[in-house]
Amino acid sequence: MSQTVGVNSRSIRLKRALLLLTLLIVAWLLWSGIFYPLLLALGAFSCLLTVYLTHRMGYFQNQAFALRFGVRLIGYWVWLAREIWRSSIDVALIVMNPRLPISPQTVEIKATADHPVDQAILGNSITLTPGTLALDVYRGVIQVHCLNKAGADELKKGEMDRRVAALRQG
Amino acid sequence: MALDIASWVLLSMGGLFVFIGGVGVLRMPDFYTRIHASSLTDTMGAILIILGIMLQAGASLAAIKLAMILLFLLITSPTATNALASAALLAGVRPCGTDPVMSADKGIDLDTNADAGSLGEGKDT
Amino acid sequence: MTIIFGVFLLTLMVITALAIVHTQHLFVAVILSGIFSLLMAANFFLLDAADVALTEAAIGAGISTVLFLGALTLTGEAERYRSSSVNRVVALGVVAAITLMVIYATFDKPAFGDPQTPVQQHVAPWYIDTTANDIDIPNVVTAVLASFRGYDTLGEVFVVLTAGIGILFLFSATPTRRKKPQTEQESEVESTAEIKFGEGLRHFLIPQVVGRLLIPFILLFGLYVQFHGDYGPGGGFQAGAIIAAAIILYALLEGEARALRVIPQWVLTGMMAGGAILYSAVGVVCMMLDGNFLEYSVLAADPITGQHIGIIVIEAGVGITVTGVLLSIFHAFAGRRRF
Amino acid sequence: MELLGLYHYWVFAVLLMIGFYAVISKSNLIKKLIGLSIFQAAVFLLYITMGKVAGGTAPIIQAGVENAVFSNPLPQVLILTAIVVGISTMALGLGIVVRIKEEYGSIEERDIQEIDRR
Repeated sequence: MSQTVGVNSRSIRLKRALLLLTLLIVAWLLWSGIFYPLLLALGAFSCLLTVYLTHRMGYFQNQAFALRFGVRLIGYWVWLAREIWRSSIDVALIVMNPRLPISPQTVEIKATADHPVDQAILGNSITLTPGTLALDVYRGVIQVHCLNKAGADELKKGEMDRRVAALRQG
Repeated sequence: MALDIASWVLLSMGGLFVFIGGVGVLRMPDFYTRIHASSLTDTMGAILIILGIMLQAGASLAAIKLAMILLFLLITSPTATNALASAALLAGVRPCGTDPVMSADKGIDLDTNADAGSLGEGKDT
Repeated sequence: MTIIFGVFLLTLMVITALAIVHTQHLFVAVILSGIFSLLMAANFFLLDAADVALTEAAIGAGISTVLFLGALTLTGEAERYRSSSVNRVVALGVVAAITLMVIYATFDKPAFGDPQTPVQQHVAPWYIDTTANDIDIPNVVTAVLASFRGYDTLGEVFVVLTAGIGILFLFSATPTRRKKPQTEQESEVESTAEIKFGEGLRHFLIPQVVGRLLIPFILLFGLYVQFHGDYGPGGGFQAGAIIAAAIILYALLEGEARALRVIPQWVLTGMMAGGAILYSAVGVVCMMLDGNFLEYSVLAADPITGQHIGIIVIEAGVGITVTGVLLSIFHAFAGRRRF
Repeated sequence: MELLGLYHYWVFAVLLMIGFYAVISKSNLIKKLIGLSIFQAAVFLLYITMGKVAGGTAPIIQAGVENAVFSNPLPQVLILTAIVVGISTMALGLGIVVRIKEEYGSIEERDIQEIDRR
């Protein structure tokens, strides 16, 4: 029993390592843009060394590194870009308004997704959107500092949370 | 030519957002609201300016590198902002409009190690 | 346009430096000096020194901030005394006099950017011309660093190595506690950085997740900078700093002990010495092949290929030593508990 | 261009002296080291400024570009290595300060002199 688990997890580890290796190779080729054999060999060496070091760092043992690249992520980015655009205009108008109409407040929202990566995506999306700022992510509860009440209400509706939770299903 | 105009429009709009962000940092009353203002610079300003430069670079390796820089910025700058805000909470800077005990009891407790496992020794399937 | 940028950056640098000296809180001073380094790096870039800008950004804003913070957790964060007014007046007088003298001297300096000044006349054009023909790598800075002035660089690597050895020796001693000073208030300002420095961030989810995502790419970028030093800004010194920064980031996120398990101290010590030995070995091999010390041309049948091989190997040596020394220094500071 | 050059030199002078002021007037040893690093940075700035050639670019030869004007690579090489050596020696200085703290319990010059006098 334990042996099958071991075999299984080893194959998963290998898969993760290969995924990382592919990403690194793509990154190297894009950065370098020079295709002499010597540099390609050095690039292969660099990618393998990096994978070895990350292996020693314990990247493939736990699931925290399990990134998934779904098509939904692109859709999410498009949606997020629109959100950022809208709230940027809002915050810019607030800043330039001579009366400075702000009503700072802290709200707590619950993240539906329980995977740490998803929670981090949610937290960072909140911070990335001007007007809301994730102060602390703790056991799935995100403390958010909002610049005004409208932003807080918008957040409480949970649109962003739903979209982030949906990422994992894709 | 059309590309040039589009690029300049993007660049100047980015510059405008950076400027407004700067004004906001000066005008806002406390630490956390200032972060809100500076996030204008971080997000909209950076996105627009890098898009503008990408149009200038055209379809080349430089444009891809710029896209990677943009991606990198979009991942790291909210992280840095979050770390900054957490550090401020830890150091006891209270956000205005909250009750004083909030950061102390619900926020970050330093002593329990309970949730450390959520990342480090996570369940492997 | 460049003029506006230049004046802007320089003015900001002066303001930052004044703020650094003025503040009594050392933590603030260290963070401000990180900003100072970034401004300096931007200014170097304006002055066409891309390699130097890369180095300054990696070292000044990254590693040096971490090292200073590491030292602060061991020594406390507040300056206890303001300098006395007599002291301050005398110091200001001296400083003002020297400033005026130096500024007076600047009027005799050759014009900025003039290609006819003595600095530009002697070796520099020769370096640029010869690089194209004899060494055949695009980045002249790397050619000068690794080939024309290989002796200098070897010396610098040994200085870096010596500094690393010095730190290891300094911290190998266990402190003998002498009598405490009369003013017993040293623990009055507990450092905020101290809480996390040794054991890593264990509660901050977002930095941890994002850090994990980025570390492999930072490592790869360091190696990229290492091996593309011939073609663009980069080389062993910058790469060593970037790789060290990636591992230091890991140490800050996951704890210093775990970072030491990834690359143990004996490996780091070996890297410190090994890089310098690798560099010198290239020189010795050149001598065995009937060349002069560090004359790479004899390393292969074709002199240009020989130069390429030599430069890549000695840059690797530099990178290994710099990584080893910077990481050893970091671990020495982070592993030192407060006595 | 002329004025920008002079401005560079003036900023060099001012930064140099700001660093020097911290070294001679501050009592805290870490503050002295920070001052020293400003001093160092000023020297770096002077070298790089003198290597700049008007209309020049970074000294990286690009294929197919003839008669490009390059800034002087030599000061860049010297400063590049000096930065790394600088951080190593700075770390050594910090190490000494930490040891002083451990032995004397203070990093203020004034306290240390007092302890030594006793």
